[in-house]
Amino acid sequence: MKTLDLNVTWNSIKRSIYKFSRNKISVVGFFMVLFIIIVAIFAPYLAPYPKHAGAFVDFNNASKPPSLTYLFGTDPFGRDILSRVMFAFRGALIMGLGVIAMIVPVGVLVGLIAGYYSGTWVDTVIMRITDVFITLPALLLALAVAALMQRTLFNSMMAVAFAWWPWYARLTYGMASSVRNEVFVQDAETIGASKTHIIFKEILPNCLAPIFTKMALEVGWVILVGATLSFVGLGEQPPTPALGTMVSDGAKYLPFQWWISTAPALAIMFIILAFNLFGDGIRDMLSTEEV
Amino acid sequence: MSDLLLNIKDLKVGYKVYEGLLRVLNGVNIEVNKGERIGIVGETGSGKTTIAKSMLRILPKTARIFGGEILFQNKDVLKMSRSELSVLRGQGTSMIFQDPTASLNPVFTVGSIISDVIRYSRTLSGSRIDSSQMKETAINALISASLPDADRLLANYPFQLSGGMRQRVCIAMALATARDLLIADEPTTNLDVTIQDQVLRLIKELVDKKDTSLILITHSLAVVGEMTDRVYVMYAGTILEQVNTQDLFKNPYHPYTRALLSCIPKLSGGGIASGIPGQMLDYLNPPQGCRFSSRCPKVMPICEKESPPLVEIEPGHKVACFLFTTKQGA
Amino acid sequence: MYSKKLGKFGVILVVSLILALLLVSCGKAQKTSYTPEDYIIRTTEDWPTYIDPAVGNDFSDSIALVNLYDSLVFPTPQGDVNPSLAEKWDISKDNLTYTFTLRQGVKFHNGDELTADDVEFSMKRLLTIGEGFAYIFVPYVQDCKAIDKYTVAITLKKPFGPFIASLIRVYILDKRAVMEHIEKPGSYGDFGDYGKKWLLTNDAGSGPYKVKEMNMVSYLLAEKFDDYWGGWDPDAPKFFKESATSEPTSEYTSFASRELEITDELLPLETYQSIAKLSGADVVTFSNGNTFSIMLHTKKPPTDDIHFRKALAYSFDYDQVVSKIYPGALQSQGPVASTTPGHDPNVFQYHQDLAKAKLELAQSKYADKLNQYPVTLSWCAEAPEEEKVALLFQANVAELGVKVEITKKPFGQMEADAISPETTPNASLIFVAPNYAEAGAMLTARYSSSSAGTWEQCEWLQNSEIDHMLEDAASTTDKQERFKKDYAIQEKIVDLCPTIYVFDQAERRAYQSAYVYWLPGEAAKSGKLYVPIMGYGIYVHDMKVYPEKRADLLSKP
Amino acid sequence: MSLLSYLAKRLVLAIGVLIGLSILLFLIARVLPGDPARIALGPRAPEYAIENLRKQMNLDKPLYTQYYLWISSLMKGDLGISLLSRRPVQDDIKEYFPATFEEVLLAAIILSVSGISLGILAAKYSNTWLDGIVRIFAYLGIITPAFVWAIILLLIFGYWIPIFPLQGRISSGVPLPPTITGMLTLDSLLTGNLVAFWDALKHLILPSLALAMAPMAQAARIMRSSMSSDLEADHVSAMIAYGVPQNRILTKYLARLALIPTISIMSLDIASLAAAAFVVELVFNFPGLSRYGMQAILNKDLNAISSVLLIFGVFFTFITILVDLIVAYLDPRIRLQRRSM
Repeated sequence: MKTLDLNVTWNSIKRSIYKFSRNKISVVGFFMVLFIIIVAIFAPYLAPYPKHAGAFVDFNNASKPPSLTYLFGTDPFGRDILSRVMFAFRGALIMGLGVIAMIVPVGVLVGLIAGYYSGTWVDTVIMRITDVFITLPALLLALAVAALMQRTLFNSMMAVAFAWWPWYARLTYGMASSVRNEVFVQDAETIGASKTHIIFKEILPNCLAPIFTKMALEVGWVILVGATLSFVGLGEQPPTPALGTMVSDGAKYLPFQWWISTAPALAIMFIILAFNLFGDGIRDMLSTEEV
Repeated sequence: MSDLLLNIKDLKVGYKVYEGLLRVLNGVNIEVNKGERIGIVGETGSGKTTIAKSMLRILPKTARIFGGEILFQNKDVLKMSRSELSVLRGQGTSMIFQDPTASLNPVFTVGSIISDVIRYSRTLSGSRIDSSQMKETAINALISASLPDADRLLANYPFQLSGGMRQRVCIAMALATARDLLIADEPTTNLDVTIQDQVLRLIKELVDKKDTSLILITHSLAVVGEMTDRVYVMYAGTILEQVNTQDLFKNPYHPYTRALLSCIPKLSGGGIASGIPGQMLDYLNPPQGCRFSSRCPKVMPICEKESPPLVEIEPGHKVACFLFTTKQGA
Repeated sequence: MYSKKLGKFGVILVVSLILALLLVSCGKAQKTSYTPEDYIIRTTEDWPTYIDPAVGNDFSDSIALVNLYDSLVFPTPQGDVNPSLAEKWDISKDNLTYTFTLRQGVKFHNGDELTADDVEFSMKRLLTIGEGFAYIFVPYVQDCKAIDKYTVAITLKKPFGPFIASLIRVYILDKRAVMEHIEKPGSYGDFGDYGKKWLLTNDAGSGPYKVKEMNMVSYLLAEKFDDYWGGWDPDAPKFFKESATSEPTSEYTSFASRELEITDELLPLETYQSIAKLSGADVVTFSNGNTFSIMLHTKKPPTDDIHFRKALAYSFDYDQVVSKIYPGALQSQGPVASTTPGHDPNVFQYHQDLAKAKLELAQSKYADKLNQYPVTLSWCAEAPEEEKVALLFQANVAELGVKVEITKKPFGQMEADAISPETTPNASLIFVAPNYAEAGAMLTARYSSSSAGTWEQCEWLQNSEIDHMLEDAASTTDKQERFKKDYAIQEKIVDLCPTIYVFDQAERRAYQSAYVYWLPGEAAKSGKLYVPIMGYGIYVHDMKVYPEKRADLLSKP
Repeated sequence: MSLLSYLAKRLVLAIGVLIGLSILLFLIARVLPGDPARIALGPRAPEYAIENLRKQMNLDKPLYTQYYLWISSLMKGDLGISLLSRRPVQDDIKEYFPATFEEVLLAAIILSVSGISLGILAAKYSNTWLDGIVRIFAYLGIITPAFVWAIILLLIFGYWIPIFPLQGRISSGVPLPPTITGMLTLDSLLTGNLVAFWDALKHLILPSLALAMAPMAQAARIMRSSMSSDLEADHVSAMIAYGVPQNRILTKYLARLALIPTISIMSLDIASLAAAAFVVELVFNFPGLSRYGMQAILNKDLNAISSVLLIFGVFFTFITILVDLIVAYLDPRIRLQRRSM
């Protein structure tokens, strides 16, 4: 699996890129993701009315339908929806990537330990704990936890992370516990390699592929859950734009001011789509299936 | 000639892969007469299975047929309509696969699989068949494949049977749907050595009884020796020699065939290549010349330039090698 | 290698899927004649609703209570009261004893006759449980005794001027019915749970309507009480349904499909405007004595600094609110609605003036460290329009460099936060309704130390001087005297600027004027002054409904 | 080991997990700031009443005692008082669970039936327009949040083609069936009250549909992919070689195989259904347990929160076991090998 021969690695990279690009759709996904990231980072420069994402109201331009001045129209506060959606990408991205960044280390570490000690009481205890978390769908647990905390983006991220980490623990555990019995691990042990060496140098590298795949595939879901939280008002608080909040607020003005909730709803779908396609690509790329 | 059953003319098949097109079959010619048993010998990867699958049009999606024709009873299989195909598969030809485990759907009982097979083969000949008959026919089919207490077997799932039994089930089904030609693709490779013989003998006697032609695909010359009348020696998707079985052992011409024979003592089911220096060629960019040239002990300059035609040297004995064609290189 | 044309199987499947949908969509029961269920008034309010007279005290509770129960007196739209269960009453010289003579032959929903015992029981129950409107009476009421079957005496600890007016909030329960359903053990000793559990979903009243179904999460369905002592108009509604308010979209659609007679007052302006376009629908606004204000926490930095508070008050753009967000409303002048008796017409009124605001801010002790002291603000999730005010406020004070952190909260949550000074935010957007039509009601509820820790006072003013003035005023029985004192209080409070007084609510509701007769609606349309006190706007007994006209509306596209 | 003892083992494990869940939920609920008793009785309640309630709710005792008392009264079926409805939580649950249950049930039916058939269709006509449509639908389904579906349906069937009611479980005026199971549709069927049945069903359709959309798409996708991945398996080529028509192979042999992964994933989907219901019931103002739970969450109604989540925990645990049994039924390798073990 792990090799240092440069041109082999270079080859494998080329190969991976081919695997990824073989499916044109995932290439599209890649560019969509890229687009989202760029918009999020440069929102202040790209957005037509950056001010509208902050403390700003202009009731004289409230609820204007899409026009050249306001491409996606304005909301009941007279704020440009396009600009707000662009800024909302930030929250969405932070949610998606942030949560993944929080849970993967935790989940993977726990999984590794459980996997290393598979068959012992450590394994049992850890895995039962994850079972407990998993009996409830992540969204439910996240809702409950988020409700207890101050309503901020970070807290809702914490809530999602709290509900989500066990899935990584289980995935890693699955891999680790099987790798653990591989010959090369046994050997490493017999020649007296340290626990940490075995866990991180021997086992971990062989678990990475599925973990990365899962990460890539799940960013979208995390964002979805985040959007749901903010839909019920448990996320980022106004005036900072959050897509879920924008949809739920906009929904009040349907069907007449349809544009208020349409744009953010489409934005959510766009983001999730982007990350799904991208994730599929990553999956193909890391799959061991021969081409 | 009237008794010619199958005639494969200049068949070219390749596989699409990441690096490009694997040109596997490079103009293969095979003839099978009614009731004749021929063998196709070659190392694993020489394209034997590809030939078999092309004959039934069950090649994987990545396969590309870019030339030649497969005349079965003078009809080109490659041009057949759906209905013609189903007749071909349901009644004319059938095939026994390498791996009996993989070739039986794991979640259905032997009974339901085999009776489906029989039902459709019957409906082709227009004869409806009711369940009681069906059971009977199924049981008979199994018994004919000399399987013990067949009626209990019907209720079993494939994974409850031994490898040998699975292969027998497959054989039973294959014969139930093959009147004219049976293709056996390394039917014994995945079986326990002890029962390989039984299975082979079973195939042989069944074929004889029903006077069905047989194409036996294998890498083992021993098997060919005892099972077939005529042999095609294949290397890297080309036929190098075509000869009656007796002559094969008496006076083989082609250096490759010789090499094969020289390995027989070492031969033990496994790959022949072990005995021959050099390795299988790369199908991506095969040499324009003779495909064996890279490994040929007697290689000549011309061999790298042109690919030798298959010429009849003695009656019924064809060889594709410049050593024996009149056209000698300087 | 597979067939490319769509075979039987596929077609059948697709078709059957479509069929399945159609099947469900049809099967609508067609109406020929009108069943009693067609004579119904449906309205929505924020939820939950408590129909226990000793528990409920908010807008939706009051609507239910006034229709299910009777009180000794009944409020007039002009802010007076008429006799109701009490035919007449005498007040002792010392203004401490009130003796009521009850109307005879009033029947409870279960047929029992309403007697003095029930009044005594109801008052005592209210005081003991101490929830709901009890806080109005706890400080004053000494005792309540049945003298004979139809006479009851209430004695006060100290004079309470608006006592009669306040009695509209004492709803009379059937003692027998309640005692039958008490559960022991409960928090109230011999009285067990005082029937609290039973009264959550049942009523023991004598009002024009009786509970048919009470679903705690979504609706109250009440049925006409035929033996109502007040008598009935032939066209009066036979049913009354109060449901939890929901997505404005579905509010609109159910109104458009005439499955909602009177909307709630919480919809976004845009929705009212689109409803107004429907045929046979009218959107009316009428003052109801409620005020909407931004309550400033006077004990929590930075709003504990009076100059800071004044700076906020000066920076706020009141005109935007009354012109754009709540058109039809009037900017408030002090804590009391201008339509409420006892409102001080001369009290100071803030207007946006950034210059003054900056001056005030400069004097405040937070002037130079605004960033360390953001202003936390909560608004009520059930009233979507409040968000506009919140954001306007945020934008306005941003010009001073003051940062505002806005949080949307369900009303229940705001109530909970109001309980302690720590959890109360710097600023809270809240509608307050006077519980009876007098300035005193509003002032006490809003600023007496006793009300600190309730959602009605997120200011935590706790000013003993004001407490005294309030008590003094309350105990003054002469109306004019009392009002003078109320004026003084209003001046004093506005001077402390604990609150940004935004506007006197113009209660906006849409109703099916084509087939529903509804007094406040008619009054509003004819421009008459009509101030229904909290809950009494939806007094179904006085409404009329005409199913055939509804049918007409539905029949035409 | 027989299927029964396997089931027994699963149940024991499940109970263990549920106990763990109860602890987790108890802790979550107790992290709440603020004094529940005070919140319960309202700000103006006299101090003594509050003291009483605090005692009633055991808030004066240390955490572990509280947990012990909570769990033991929970065993007795007493889940404590809801701060929101101000009555025992179990009463609320009795009232609202059936609603959510029938809603989720309908959703599950919709999603499995149409999801699987769509998957088969897509595989059967792979790379035709039909496959294309199914694929697009699948993607739409997956990327569209349940609450967006809810709103879309609200618009389509509530506003443009108003054929479905948008609120509640049953229209006023429709005679209610007697409560047998609490599920209006079932009860009205049992009592032969067709009017009520139609009405209740129509109230269910939209919420259930909104719930079913995403997982339906998911199921279709898995079904299709696992079927087409098997297309080139030896046993398929074999069946073809033996002259069995492709339709037959597809709809019988492949479908059966593909059902196994699809259904085992469906258990997760059904769990996610009830989670999505938390938002959907809010949109449709559907008086179900999820809406109750959502309000509990938004209003920090601690007893209600922990009870509702616990109920759902139990619900999902048993769904998973049920699904495992179905899979075992579909897959003889699991079923029989277990027996032979």
